[in-house]
Amino acid sequence: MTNTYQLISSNIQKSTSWQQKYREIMLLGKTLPPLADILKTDDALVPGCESKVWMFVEFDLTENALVVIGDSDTRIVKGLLALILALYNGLTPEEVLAVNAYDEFEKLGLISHLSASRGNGVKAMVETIQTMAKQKAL
Amino acid sequence: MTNTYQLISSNIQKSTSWQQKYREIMLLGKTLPPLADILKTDDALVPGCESKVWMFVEFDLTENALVVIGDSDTRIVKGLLALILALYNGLTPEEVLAVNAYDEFEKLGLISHLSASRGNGVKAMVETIQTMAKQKAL
Amino acid sequence: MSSFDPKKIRNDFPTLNQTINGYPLVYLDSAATTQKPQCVIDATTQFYTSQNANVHRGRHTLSEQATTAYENVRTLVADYFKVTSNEIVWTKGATEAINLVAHGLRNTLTAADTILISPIEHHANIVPWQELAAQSGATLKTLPLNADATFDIAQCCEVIKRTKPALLAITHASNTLGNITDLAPLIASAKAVGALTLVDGAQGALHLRPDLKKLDCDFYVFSAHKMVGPTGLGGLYGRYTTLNALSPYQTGGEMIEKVTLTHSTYRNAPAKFEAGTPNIAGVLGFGAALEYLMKLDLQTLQQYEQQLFIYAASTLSKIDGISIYSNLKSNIGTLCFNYKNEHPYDLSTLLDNYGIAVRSGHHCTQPLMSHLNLNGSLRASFAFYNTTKDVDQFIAALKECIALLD
Amino acid sequence: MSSFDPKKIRNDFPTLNQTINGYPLVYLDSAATTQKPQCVIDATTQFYTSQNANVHRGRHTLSEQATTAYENVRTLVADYFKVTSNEIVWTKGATEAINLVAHGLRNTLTAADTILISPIEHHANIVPWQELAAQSGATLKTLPLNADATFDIAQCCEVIKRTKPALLAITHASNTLGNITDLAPLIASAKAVGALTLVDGAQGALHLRPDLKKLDCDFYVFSAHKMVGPTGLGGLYGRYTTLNALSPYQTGGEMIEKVTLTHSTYRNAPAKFEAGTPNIAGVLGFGAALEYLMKLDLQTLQQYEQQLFIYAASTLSKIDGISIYSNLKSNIGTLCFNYKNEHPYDLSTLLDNYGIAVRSGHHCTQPLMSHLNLNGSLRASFAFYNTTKDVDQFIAALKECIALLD
Ligand SMILES: Cc1ncc(COP(=O)(O)O)c(C=O)c1O
Ligand SMILES: Cc1ncc(COP(=O)(O)O)c(C=O)c1O
Repeated sequence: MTNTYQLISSNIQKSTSWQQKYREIMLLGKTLPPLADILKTDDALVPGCESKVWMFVEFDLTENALVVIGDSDTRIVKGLLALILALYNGLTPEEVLAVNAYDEFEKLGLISHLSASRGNGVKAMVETIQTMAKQKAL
Repeated sequence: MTNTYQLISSNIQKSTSWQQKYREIMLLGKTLPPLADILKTDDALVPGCESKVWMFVEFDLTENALVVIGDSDTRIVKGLLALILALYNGLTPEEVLAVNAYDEFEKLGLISHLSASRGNGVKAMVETIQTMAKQKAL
Repeated sequence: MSSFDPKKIRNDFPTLNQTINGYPLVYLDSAATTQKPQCVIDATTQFYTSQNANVHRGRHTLSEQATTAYENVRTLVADYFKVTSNEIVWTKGATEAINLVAHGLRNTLTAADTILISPIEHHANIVPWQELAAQSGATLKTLPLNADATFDIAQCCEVIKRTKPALLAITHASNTLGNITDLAPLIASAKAVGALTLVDGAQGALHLRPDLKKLDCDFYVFSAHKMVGPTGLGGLYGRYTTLNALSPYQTGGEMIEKVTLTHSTYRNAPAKFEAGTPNIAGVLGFGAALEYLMKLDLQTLQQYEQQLFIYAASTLSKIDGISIYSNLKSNIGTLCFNYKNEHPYDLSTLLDNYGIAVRSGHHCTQPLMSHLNLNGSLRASFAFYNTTKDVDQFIAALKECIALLD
Repeated sequence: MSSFDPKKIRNDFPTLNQTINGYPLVYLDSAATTQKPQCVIDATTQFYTSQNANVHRGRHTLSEQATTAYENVRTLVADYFKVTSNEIVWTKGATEAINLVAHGLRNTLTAADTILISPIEHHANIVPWQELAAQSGATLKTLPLNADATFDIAQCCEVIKRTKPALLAITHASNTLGNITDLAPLIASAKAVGALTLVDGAQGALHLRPDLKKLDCDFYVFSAHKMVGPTGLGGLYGRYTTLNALSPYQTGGEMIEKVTLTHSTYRNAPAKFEAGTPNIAGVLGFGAALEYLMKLDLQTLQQYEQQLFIYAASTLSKIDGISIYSNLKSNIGTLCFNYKNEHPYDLSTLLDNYGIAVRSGHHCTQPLMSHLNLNGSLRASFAFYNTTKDVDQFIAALKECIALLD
């Protein structure tokens, strides 16, 4: 887990109301640099989501580190994506496998956003990251 | 209602057990003359019944009286047909309309045999008789 | 609000009496599925507890009782719609009912024929006709639509007259907007050119309780779960001779008269279209739902729903930045709206945290969304068990959500 | 009888605890539909009382909870059959599941192809293939059958090898006779000639609880109501790539990816085959049914059912004049029989007066009846909630009925 994530996570956990928590998440989304329009291709789109979610998950081979970028046209999903990025970006495959996004979302009281039915792309991103890490860690 | 029917009906009502009642009904079926094979045509067959039921319902125009004949390959349905015959045969259209087979079957504790789901042909016979009587009574 | 007592009504619906995320539930998603009164739940329990048996052809008492009860509900539906019971076919929902008709016309339509639909239809009343067109070679066309997604009825009638479709398939009310279609002139025009008419009553059946003989359409489809009844059940009304003329849809037990290994003959409608063991518990539950609804006077009910809708629409429209897409003049009680350029996903997620159940998205009406130039919208859909208190809580929560976003 | 406690089991099934016509109910019609344990009834009530919402795409809490619960049951079915959850499609029953496959193959089969079925099939596994043959031009053929309606498996394999069918559709167990089909060699032979295989599991799914990966068929269909679950629900297992390759069946909401007025694109299986609002309450009830069944050890259960069946068969066969048509050596627990030349209608009617629920008729297997030269038969079908006391009451009543007739 990155230091950025630790900071963000403790910030969210300090929220005294769900309103404040969502405000934090949406602010977090605003800090996420928008994807260049040229990258917002249909191929990068997570299918079947109500919100539009574009994502790229790669491993930087020279650094042996995960590179995730993503964007969304909704504020809440974008904030959640930023959370995922903070959680995983720059980690090695082994480190990725050691981090359970479900546990983290549970701690933050956001687990419902990772449920299958939400279809908001966040779960898809987590699963893509985990699958890729498993392959690379072999 | 015919005298024959009165007799039959009081006989059945005197049954002290359902077993005896069914015995009476099956005996009644045995008294019903079997239809000649030549009359057992597909046209005369009531469709959709588990038991085979053949029936003919006509009005004798000179006598202004109902003529019903029928047969079945089961004992119980045949007995019930005999009951219907005794109930309606020889009546004028007006008399037919005054006789409610449902009430009679209710009195005899046989009403379930006239339920739609039985699909045993007895209900179909009663309805054909009533429809025809209505037309003739006009 | 008139003789109708919403408090008493609410007590009949156990689901409404709960808190969601610490707030009392405000259920504004009845267009997706309605809540169920206790009597419906009880009827289902009662069936499984003491009556459970398969229907038709069973000789034993349980089976006979189940069959009688099951067929009685067919009569009840027929009463509700003022038609006869052999014109009612059970399906698993409105979607299946439309598919049944579309499939049943495959051997009737040819490349010379046109199928006419409207651009506001639910996907369930679009895609089956695309399939039928693809299979039969027929052409699929759409009625014209005003910019605000209402119909210019005179113009539509003109198009029907000109197009001479083999079939007009149109919704009784829009599931996204709530707009009620002025069906009478459209059906009359369709009949004048010899077209069959199918009305998608998924939304209309509850709120408008139509007299189908008066409406004079050939087919009308509905879903029990949108009529305070159980899930997994719906139906098709079909004018008897037209219905019976359709090719069979599913094949199997109960719908056949005689089967040999080389050939089968089918029974007449409705049996012809009801292959396999039906949703018996669903039908009995729906019977209770219909009895419940028929005890409510239609006029009083509609008056109540209209008053509630007008109240909701007027308070909603007072919020700065809200755009409402619904036709407020002729509506079953559904508000389709957005706030400024905010994504409906964000608003519905935040509203949920206040216990407000609304829906966001395209509502299975993508062509309508394209027409309105929207990616999606929020939808608050009301039913007779909602109250002005629901409206007030919804509006208050919406204002707070907006404050969170601004 | 082993560690299995039938008394405790019976208490789970409220329907069994009632009198019919003054006699305690003896329910021997489980092949038509099984009774439901209390937990299934409770799950349904629970859903309608507190959870009721539509599934998928809903943002609000109720909808999300309903969706999660609904999808969990898909996983549960997959566990029951040892397959993966995206290989399970919800349908309204086994009949619809067979129709779905038959329909999905319309564009695949040609006049050069053969569909192979057996003469013992339920009409649901005959008529859809007749339709598919009629539509595609394919030829429908049947496996050979011994005089007693059992299969000569070696001979059947020979026929499969020779016929090279595109599809073999066959039942796991006969609903009329209870005979279990020795599927392994048939499926192996079919695979060897590149045939697809569909197994009608309407009767087998409960009593045989197959491991479908081991069985290695391409499709397997089942009905929830015959597996102590709710009515109006069934399912199709399909090997994923084969399943996904089928043409869509019904079209409408949820099964599409994108709709324009001119064109639609479909999602992947299972969504592709699930148009419209599903039977949500039915699925949740079925979840409870599967949990109930999976708590029962399969071996113990089958042992109990077999002992009961052997007891019933041996007492029944001791009655003079009884002809039994079932294969007693490999049977799920169904006795098909007649008494002398008596019409089964008479006997089932009289038995009903003793509270005994058996079925009479052709049991939707007219070709099998022709093969056996019968107009109909009586059928007593057992399940694990029946007891030797049921058997004794049934036999005693049957003797009395015979006395009444003789
Ligand atoms: C062997 C067999 N196949 C198919 C079916 C059809 O099942 P359902 O009526 O539940 O669709 C049955 C049920 O009677 C059956 O026993
Ligand atoms: C207008 C309309 N048509 C058809 C349908 C499909 O109904 P079901 O999903 O119950 O089959 C719906 C339900 O969303 C609807 O609102």
